Parts: sequence; C-alpha cells; structure tokens
Amino acid sequence: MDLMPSPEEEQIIDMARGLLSKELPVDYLRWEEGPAKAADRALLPQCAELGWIALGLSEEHGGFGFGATEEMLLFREVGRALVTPVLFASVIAARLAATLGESDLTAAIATGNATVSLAVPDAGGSGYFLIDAEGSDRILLVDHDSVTLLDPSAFSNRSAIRSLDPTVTLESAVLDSGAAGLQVGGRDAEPLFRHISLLIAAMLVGAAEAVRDLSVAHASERTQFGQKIGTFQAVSHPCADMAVRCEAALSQAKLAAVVVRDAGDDAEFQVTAARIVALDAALSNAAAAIQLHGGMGFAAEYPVHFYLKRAHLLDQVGGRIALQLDDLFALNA
Amino acid sequence: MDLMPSPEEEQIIDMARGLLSKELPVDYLRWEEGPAKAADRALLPQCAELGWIALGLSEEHGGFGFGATEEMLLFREVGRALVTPVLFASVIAARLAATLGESDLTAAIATGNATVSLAVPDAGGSGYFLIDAEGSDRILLVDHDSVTLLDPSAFSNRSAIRSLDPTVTLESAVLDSGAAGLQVGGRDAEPLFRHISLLIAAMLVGAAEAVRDLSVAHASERTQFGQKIGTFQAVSHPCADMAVRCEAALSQAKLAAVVVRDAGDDAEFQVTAARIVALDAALSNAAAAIQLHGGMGFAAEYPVHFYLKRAHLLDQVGGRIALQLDDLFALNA
Amino acid sequence: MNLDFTPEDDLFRQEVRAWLADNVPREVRPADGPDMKAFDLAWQKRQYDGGWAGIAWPQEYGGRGFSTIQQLIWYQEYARAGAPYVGVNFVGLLHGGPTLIANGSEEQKTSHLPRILKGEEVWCQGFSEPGSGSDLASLRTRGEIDGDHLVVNGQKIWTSFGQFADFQELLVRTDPDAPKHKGISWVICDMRSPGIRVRPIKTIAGHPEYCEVFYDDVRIPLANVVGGLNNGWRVAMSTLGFERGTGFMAEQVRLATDLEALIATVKARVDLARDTDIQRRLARLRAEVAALQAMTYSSISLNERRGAPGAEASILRLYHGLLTQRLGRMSMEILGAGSLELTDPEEGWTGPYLYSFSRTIGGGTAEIQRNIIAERVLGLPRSR
Amino acid sequence: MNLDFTPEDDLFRQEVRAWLADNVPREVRPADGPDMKAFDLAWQKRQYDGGWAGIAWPQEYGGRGFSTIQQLIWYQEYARAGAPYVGVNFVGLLHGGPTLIANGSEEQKTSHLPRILKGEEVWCQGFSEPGSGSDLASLRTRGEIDGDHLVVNGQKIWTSFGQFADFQELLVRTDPDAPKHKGISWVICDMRSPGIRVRPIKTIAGHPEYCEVFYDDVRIPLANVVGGLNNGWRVAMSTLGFERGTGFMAEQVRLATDLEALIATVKARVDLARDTDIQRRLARLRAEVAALQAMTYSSISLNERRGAPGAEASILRLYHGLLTQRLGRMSMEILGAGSLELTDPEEGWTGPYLYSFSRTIGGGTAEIQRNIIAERVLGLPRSR
Repeated sequence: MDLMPSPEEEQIIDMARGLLSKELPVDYLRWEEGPAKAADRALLPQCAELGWIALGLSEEHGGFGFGATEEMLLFREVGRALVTPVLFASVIAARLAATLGESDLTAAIATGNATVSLAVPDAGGSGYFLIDAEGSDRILLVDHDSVTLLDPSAFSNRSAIRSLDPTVTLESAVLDSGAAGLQVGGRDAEPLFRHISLLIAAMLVGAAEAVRDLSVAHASERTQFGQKIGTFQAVSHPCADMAVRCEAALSQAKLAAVVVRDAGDDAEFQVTAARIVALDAALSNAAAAIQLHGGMGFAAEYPVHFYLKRAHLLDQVGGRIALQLDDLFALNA
Repeated sequence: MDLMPSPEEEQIIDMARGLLSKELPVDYLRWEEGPAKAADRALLPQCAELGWIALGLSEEHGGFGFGATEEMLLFREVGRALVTPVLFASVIAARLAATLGESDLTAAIATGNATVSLAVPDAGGSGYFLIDAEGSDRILLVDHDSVTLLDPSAFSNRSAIRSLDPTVTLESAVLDSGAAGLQVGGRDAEPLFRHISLLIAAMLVGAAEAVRDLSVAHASERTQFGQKIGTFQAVSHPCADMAVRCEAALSQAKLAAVVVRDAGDDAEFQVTAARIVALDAALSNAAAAIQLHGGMGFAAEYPVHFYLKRAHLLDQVGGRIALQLDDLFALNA
Repeated sequence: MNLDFTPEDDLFRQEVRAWLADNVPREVRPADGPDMKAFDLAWQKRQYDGGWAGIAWPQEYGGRGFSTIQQLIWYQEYARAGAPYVGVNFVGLLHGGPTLIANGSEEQKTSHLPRILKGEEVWCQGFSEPGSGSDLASLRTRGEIDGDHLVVNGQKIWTSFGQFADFQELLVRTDPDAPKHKGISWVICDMRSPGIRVRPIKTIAGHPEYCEVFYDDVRIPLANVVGGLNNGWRVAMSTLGFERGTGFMAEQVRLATDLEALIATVKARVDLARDTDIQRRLARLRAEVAALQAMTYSSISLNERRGAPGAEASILRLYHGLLTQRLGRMSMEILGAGSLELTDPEEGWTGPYLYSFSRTIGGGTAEIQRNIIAERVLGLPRSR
Repeated sequence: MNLDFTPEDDLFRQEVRAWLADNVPREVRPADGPDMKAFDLAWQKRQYDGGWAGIAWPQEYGGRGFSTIQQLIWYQEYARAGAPYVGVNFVGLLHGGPTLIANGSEEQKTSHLPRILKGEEVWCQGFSEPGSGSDLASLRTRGEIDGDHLVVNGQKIWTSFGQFADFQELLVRTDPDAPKHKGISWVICDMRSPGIRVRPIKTIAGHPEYCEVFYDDVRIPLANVVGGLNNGWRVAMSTLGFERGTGFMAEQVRLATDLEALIATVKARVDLARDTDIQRRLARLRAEVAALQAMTYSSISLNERRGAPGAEASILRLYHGLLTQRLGRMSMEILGAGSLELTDPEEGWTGPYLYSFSRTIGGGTAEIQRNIIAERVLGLPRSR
C-alpha cells in the first residue's frame, strides 16, 4: 500500500507541470484582452505529441499503456493550468473509439490529427451547449447515462453565446434527430463514466490546489494594518480549510485512480466519491479565495475567478453534483 | 411601524427578567447534583400568580387580554432561563380549553391549579414521550397536525428513561386507544399552531441569546497566550456570527408576534419563518458556544450545553425542522 | 410593537405609488456605457422634476427630508414598481452629497448639491488604493500644498463608474508626518483636471464597473478641501452612516423578489417536485430573507428612537451579503447546464451570481463587518 | 501508487483476524466505573498474553514493533472484529509509555513499561489546567525541590480516567523564573501519593470521563523526573506524534461503520424513501468519510517514506472531528423524537452525538489545528 507517486508517476507530474507552468502560467489569462483560450489550444498538438491523449490507451490501440493513476496525475496538472476541455474530450473520445474497435479514428484522435470538443445537454434536454467547439473535427456529447462521439454536422443552429467560463467559447446548438455517432450507454458505458468522473475529479483537484496556492501567496505578501494579512486568523483559517479540502480531494482522487486502474469492485463508489469531494474543494476554495483576495478576487484581471467558473463548467459534464450524490447514496457500501 | 417594545411590553420583559434572573440564574443548573428541574417547577405557582399563564387569554376567559407580542417577549425570557416546558404547555392548554368553551378547566390551568405537561409522539408513531410529567394533572399532546389535552390516565406503561435534556424528566408511554380528550385538528388547529410556533421560536431566541452572552463573557474574561481570547478572530468572529443569528431570530420573532396578534394573512408564513430561523440560531449558537468554551463547554457543570439540549427538545414539539421547512416552501408568498 | 402605518403614511404611500406608476421608465436599463449613464441621469432628472429627488436630504439643500418611515415606504414602493437601480448617481446621492451637506462650505454646497439632485453631475469615490483596502487609513496618495492648490500624485482603485464621473470625493494624504488617521484630507476633485488617467477594470461578472484612477501632478484648489485640511478621516467617516442606512433597502426588496422568482421556477419544474433537498434549502432562504426584512424594520425602529444608525448596520449588511451569495449559488444548481450562459449582472441568474461575490467585499469586507460587530455591538476587546 | 499488500502482509492480516475472532470479548464494555476499568485491563492482559500488546512499541520494551502498514492492518481488523475501545489504557499505551521509551531512564522503563503492556497499570495525563488550555505552556502547577523530592502544589483538569489511574504523566513548573517553555518538568506521579485529591467531572454526554486533580504538598521523588529537570516541554512534545499517529485509525473505521449503519437505517425507512435532502447529505458524508480513509492511506505512505509523522496529521484530526460532528447532527435529525432519549457515549446515537463535541476540543482545539495547518503545512506567518 503506497499512495505516494512512484518514480514513473513523478516523471509524468514533472513533465506536465514543467511544460504547463512555462507555456500556460495562470497569469497568462487576461479576460480583458479577449478569450484566453488561444494559448492553450495552440499547445494541443504538442500535448498530443507528448502522448498525453494516448497515455492511458493500451499499446494495441497505439497508446502508451499507462494506467489511470498516471492519467489522473496528468489531469490534475491540466486542471491547475486550466487547459481547454478539448484535451479531456480527446482522451475520452479516443478511449470510446478504441473500445468500439475504431482503430483509425482512435489513432487520429490520439495523435491530435482529429480534435474533439465537448457538448453537454441543456437542463430542459432540447438544446445543447458546445464548448470550445470552433473548428473541431468531432464533438463528444456526454449525457448522464450515455456518451456519443458525433460529427459536427450533427449539430445545427449553432450560435455563439456568452460563456460563464470566459476561457472557453460557448455555443448553443440543436442536435439533429437523425444524427448517429459512436455511442455507448447503460452498463456498457460504466467503465467510460468511471474514467470521465476520475479525470473531472483530477482537474477539480488541480483547480482547488491552484487557488489555495494563490491565496497562500497573497496572504504571505499583502500587508494591511501593519502586518501580513496571513497573520489574521480570519485569513489564515480559511487558508487552512482550503488545505484540508485539497488534501481530502487529492487523496481520494489518488485512491480512486488506483481502484479504477486495478478494476476494483468499488471503482464506481470511489470515483463518485472523488468527484463529489473534488467539486466541493474546487468551488469552496475558489469562493474562499475570491473573498480572501478582496477587490483583486472580484476583478477579472486576477486569475482566481477563472477557477470558480471552470469548476461550474466541469460540474455539468456527465451529471451534476445532485445526480452524483443520488448515485453514491444508492450504491451499496 | 415600530418593532421596539412599547413601555407596556418593556414592563413585561423587566418583570420576567427580574424574577427569572433572581430565582433561576443559569448557573443554578448543576446536572451532577441531580435533575435541575426542582427550582423551576417550584416557581410555577408564582408564575401563575403573576398572570404568565393567563397573559394572552381574553378577559372573558379570565385572562389579562394581552397580545401575542407580550407572550412572545415573556417566552423569550422563559427560554433564556430554561424554565420547564410545563409553563409552555399550560399556556397552550389554557388557550385550547378556552377555544373549546371549557371555562372551568381554563380557569384551573390559568391559575396554576391544574398543571399541564407536554407529550410528543415518537418518530414511529406507536409510542409517546412525556416531558416533566410527574404529578401533572393534564397532558398536552402536540402532534404535527393536532393538539389534544388528555387526562394522565390516558397513558399507560409509563416508564422513566434517561433524558437528552437533563433539566427535564422523560418517560416513554403508550396512549390508550380509547383515550379521549379536548382536541383540535386540521384547519381548526391553525391558530393554536401559530401560537405554538411563536412561543417555541421565542424560547429558542432566548436560548440563542443566552449562549451568545455566556460566550461574550467568557471571551472577555479568559486569557490565553497572554491576551483575552476575544482578541483572536477565531473567537471574536464566531461571536459576531452568534450576534447576527440572534438579531435575525429576535427580529423575525417580534415581527411574527405582531402579525399573529393582528391576525395578518401572512401569520403562518411569518411564524414558520420565525421558528426556522430561531431553531438555527439556538442550535448553531449553542454548538459554537460549546466549541468556544473548550473543555468548559464539554463539561456538564457549565451551563452552555443545556441550551443545546433544550433546542433539540423544542424542535420535536409540533413538527420538527424538516416539516417546518416543507410547510414554508409549500406556502404562497 | 406594531407594523401599523399612520393615515398620513398611508396617504404618502398612495402618492408615491401613483407617481411611480406614471413615471418609472418602461425601457430596460442599459447594462453598460454612455447609454447607461444617460439613462441613469434622465431618471434622476425625472425624479427631481417630480419632487422626489434626495428623499433623505434636508429640505434646505433641495432634498425632501423624509422621515425614516417615509424613506422605507418610498423604497418599498420603488422596488414594487420595478424602478431602476440608482446606478451612476449612487455616490453623489448617498456619499458625496451627504458629506457636503454635513461638512461642506456654503460655496461647495451651492455649486454641487442642486446639480447632483438634478442629474447634472456624476460623482465617484476615490478612497481605496492598491495597498489600502480594509486598512483605508494607510492610504498613500499625496496632496502637497503649492500656493492655493494641492498637487496630487498617486493612484486609487475600485472607483465605481469612474469613467463616467464629473467629480470625485478624494482622500489624499496632506500631512505625511502625522499619525495615519490625522494627515488625510477629503477634497472635491474635478475628474477633467489635467493629469488624471482613468482605466476601467472589468469585474468577474464581465462589466467595467470599476476603474483605476492615476494622478500625475493634478492641481486641485485648496478651496475644494471639505471639512478642513487634515480632517479628512473624520469627514469620510461621517458618510458611512448614509451608505449603511436606507439606501440599502432597495437591494433587500430585490433579494426577496429574486428568491420568490426562483421558488416559483422550482414549483413549476416537474423534475424538482419531490426534491426536498432543493425545496428545504429554498425554504430556509425564504425564512432568512423574511428575517432580513424584520431586521430592517427593527433597525429603523431603533434609529427612530435613537436618532442615528448604529453599529448593528454591519449585521444587516453581512446577513444580506451572505444570503445573496447563497441565493446565487442555489440558482446555479437549479439552472444546471443553463448556468453556463453568462447574463448581465442585473439580468437572469448567472450574472447576478457572479456579482454577488462583491457583496461581502465592497464597502467593508465580511471580515471587517465581523470585527465591527464583535467590538462595537458585543463589546469584545479589539481584534489583532 | 498502489493499494496492494505484500504476501507477508496478507499472511499477517490472516493471523490478526484469526486471533481477534477467537479473543475479542463477547460482553458489552461497561460504560463506566470499576467494572469498566476491570474490563479494559482484562482485555489488555489478553492481548498481552496473545502477543499483541504494544503493536507500535519497540520489541526491546516488550512491544511488537510493527511497521505502519502492519499497524494499519491491525486496526482495520480490530475495528472489523468489533474489538473494544482502548479505554483506560489509552494514556499508558499512547502517551505515557511512548514518552518513557523515548526519554525515560532504564529504571523508569523497567518499572512501568511491562506493567502497562500487561494491563497492570493505568496511566492518566496531567497537562491541562483551568487557566491553561490551548496555551499549555502557561501552566502554573508548581514543583519545588526539597532535598531529593519535588513538592507539588496546584491543580490539573480534563484528566481522563484520573479516578482509575495508578500513575500520571504530570507537567509541573520547576523554574518559575525561566521563559515559559523552559521551566517545565515532566514527572511520573504516583496517584496514591498523600495530598492528591481527585474530583470526577461529568461530560455533556453524562459520563464522568474527566477529572480535576488537586495537589497539596504532594512529594514526588526527583528520580521520577523524565528527560531531565526543566526539559519537560520538549519531552511532552515528543509524545504528540504518537497521539496523532495510528492510534487514531480505530476511530476512523468506527466513523465509517456508524455512517453505514445510519445509511442502512435511512434506506429501510419508507418515509425517507424520497427524501433527497437527507439522502444527499448522507451521500456527501459518505464521500468525505471515504476521503478520510484515503487521507489516512496517503499519510501513512508519506510517513513510511519520511520516517516520521508530520504536521498534516492536524488535517486528518480536524477533518475527522468535523465529520463526526456532522454525522452526529444528522443522526439526531433522522431519529426525530427518538433522539430525546439519552444513550451511553458508545451506544446508539444521542450519546455519541453529544460526545462528538469533544472531537474538536480535546487534544488540541479545531482553532489550534487550523493554526498549525496554516503555519506548518502552508508556511503562513504566525497567527496573532
């Protein structure tokens, strides 16, 4: 039993953190200077080249045969750097295509030659939201109980709308009734959903940690009333609570990753728990961080708020928190 | 519009606070020295003599014709002093008897010649809990949708059990199937339930204020690390939150009392809101006060914990918090 | 205790209601830009022409001098009529103007007060600085005396509507050697003075409500100092009561209106018909929003007896801020994926949710409010 | 990262499981009094006889010297078997004994360690005083040197099981003129010494778990000082790691067991079949209790690499305390009126709910844990 990353896993972390902190430091995000997404989308080919999309695919599908633990650790860094959900959609789409034996498509996605964007259904169910979908080759529609990989032509009436998360573009669209795609649903979709929940949890962990770190740095630097604000318990105790939530979310995500990799009986239980704890960590930490930054937390030009918004976005992918809780309650221990 | 007590209302407050702080100061409560209830039960005849039971009864029923505002302000003091629920049960029973035209019984209760104790149904519904019922002449059974005044003989298999709230005695009992009493239910019971909720809210406000005051006194006196603990934000900010909850609960209880007195259309809305806010204030303040007192909060010989327990007890009378919330949601604005 | 209004108050309410019904603009308030400014000023002018400008201002300065109860009635009817947010007139009506009334010279009053009431002059606030937020008295923008002028250098931040303002209530340090509360002056700054640069800052809700203001050798006549040189801290504190007073009522009514709209939405949703999780949390909010109104009534009643607002205004402000944020968060959950579409800060749910984060930051953070409550309401020793 | 156990560990688990199955007492542990003490000591003796006493103690002192992983396995199986709470042996096994091992003389070790392991000696703690809670180093109980003895006068409080103890780990001030951390000594106090008076204190859960201890000219041989005169603060700090280490695992497993029992209760209740309020709050607790276990695994893994527990133990302790309290509060809501009947602290729901308030008070309050996390985990400047 060892929940510390192995040397191999550490390598993945170092590589990802090294690249992303250099190419996509959080303060590159400047809402007022237009959508911040350009830089991260431009980085996608390099991510594909580094094997990030194919990381967890088996070697027979052209992948690198790493396990869910490495993917989880990678996506924690992806979440910290607020990389476009296109990367996440690509990983899931490649896995879906591989599962259904679509080798060519798997390879195209894994190498970054075919880009994949995310779609989620609107609450009512009639319309859909497309995320960072401009120019994508495929669209991955994630519903609460099925996952479908579609051609962009399956969507019509596409119309750009303002996005809560300003680091992505958002479109509303209608799904044509006859549209067909690669789909798994019901019990067949369970392994894919475990992967979806695991990677979402991982990205949320990264977001929760990022705002914790921004908060600690701010509390250590800013002076008010003649002392560092981190000396006030009204500041230091919320930071401590952020640390507690991060530790819980990271530990559970690591444990869930191991169980998913090892195909444990409790995989659904553990990934659902991971997602629930990680969403709370990301949302609660981001809200606390905004408060702690004061005016700087409320101004678009400081990066804290992006993490709050990304957490809300990720909550909508594959069943939001209330459904996750209902699922977890229904499970046997 | 004036939510400050009138001179007449101030008199009621002063009289009640004067008597109760002299006869039942909170530190008279000593669990280790046996049930603390002796002193407050002994005070009941004096309370009756002062007109506390008959306060809100109309003059035709031998009462003093005061309104719901005076009763609310009185029961805030009663809650602060943790007076036995026998007083509350007597006020409600007298009102029930008066409503049903039982003049003799009304007079007997109002003068304190007939004592009334409280009964609540167990969750399952088969059994009942009797509160401070030893030697009572009547028992007032408060269910979620009916109120019944019974002869003690209606209950059998009475058996003393340990009480969560150690300032009262607790018995389990069975209600005989043929037992008949004075009952109102359904729509007829609504005015009585408004009164029940109002007085429970008032007692909870008193409890919330009592633990706030104990906490402020403790934070102002106790020294750790060379300074009063009230100078630490980890202590002063929870005290501030207690003050906020008290202000909300008291204001809403006052407003609800006025609306009940004036038979406003929104009486049910306002008293239900008052009860919800007051329960939160009492429970949250008591829990925060225990934490703030440290070991002293956790020791039976300091009075803080009695308020927590009394709040849980009052929550069980006439429909606990979940039912109150369901009721409030269902109402039209 | 009573909730009764006098017959005179009832008449007053009828008068207010009738006037608002005839005069509240039918158009939607523009969310941003010069159109928004023009809209806000036109609405202020209309209120002035109707005799409703400056309801809390003394009559001698063109105000109406209403009692607190009348102000309450005005704001209740104002909200009920769906009248627009005070917008760019906020600082002039609720900060700058009242400060001039309390501390200004006759000359200062006559030059500005009528124009504020008529919607001819927009004011902004220049208090906070990048290094001075909660610790306002540590401000460092300098005002050096040069003949009969102050020469101002430095920077302010979080200046609401700074890009639209004609004048600014500006705090500058005029005696760097005095203790920090004693070397500050409150001056009227003409925003068109040479050397002023204004940079809008977008909020997390997506609108340029705030500005940074940079001062480079800005010359302000000494005659523009209000309440005496180096007396600015006391002058600034005299406006706090106004901000925490009745001006806040409109937002409370808005909160209640929003909550009831959300409850109606949930009641109409078949998929939430048995969702006791959502329903009970909304019910709890409903109880607490009712309590907020009751607290406001209590506070008004106390102020009427005492003649002035007290520290318990911090309780109202904190409670309101936290409730608004919880409502926002709940609306996001109820909306589901629909919450991904951003709306304006005053429209729909997503924009107001984001905007709600400012409620426990601007005008004194939640932490500062808790300090005030602990020290001034509860009498606890000063926090450190 | 992995959750695999080695074949040796698996064998070890089988051995533990088999022994526990045969030896865990069938009787209910008495809640109080001499019967409880006798029960706890008998169970300790049985573990000793079976070769399972002192699983974290070095072998040279009669312990088993298990690895952290083996300790984890032991506690998992211990909880799974429903084995009893460590009870009156807590301080001896997890505080006093380990302190002697780390700091005691050979004479001190041989007189006490075997007897603690065999269930022949009960220890209690004498650290806190009425005026010294979170600020332990401000303690004032005096120990004055008189020949080859210390003469102790003063008072201790919150001494668990003081009424049953044979010995006490006692902190006294032996140099009143030194800085507060430098004038303290850690001594072994025989609880039968003349001049000691013990007064039990009932907790809010209704049991006399704690005591006040009064010292009136109590003579303690200087030979009972552990780790050197005036070195007691360092000695006391050396035991903290033990308290925050694996001894805590049993309580975590207990928390998970209790939560699952509550969830099973709710699933069986027809009236709660659609109560998404209760269900989702239980689901959230379930996720967090799972995370608590994962955090424990992470912490053990880190300690294995680093060789010692770190400040993040405060995170575990705080999280566990808050979860236990939320579970308690939920159980009260679910029970309804049934919650009015008080149960023992280890039985049913009402007693454990009340007892749960101690989880964020004893052994370092939640506020102190947050200070530690802020300063030692996050590196923030020291709070004031």
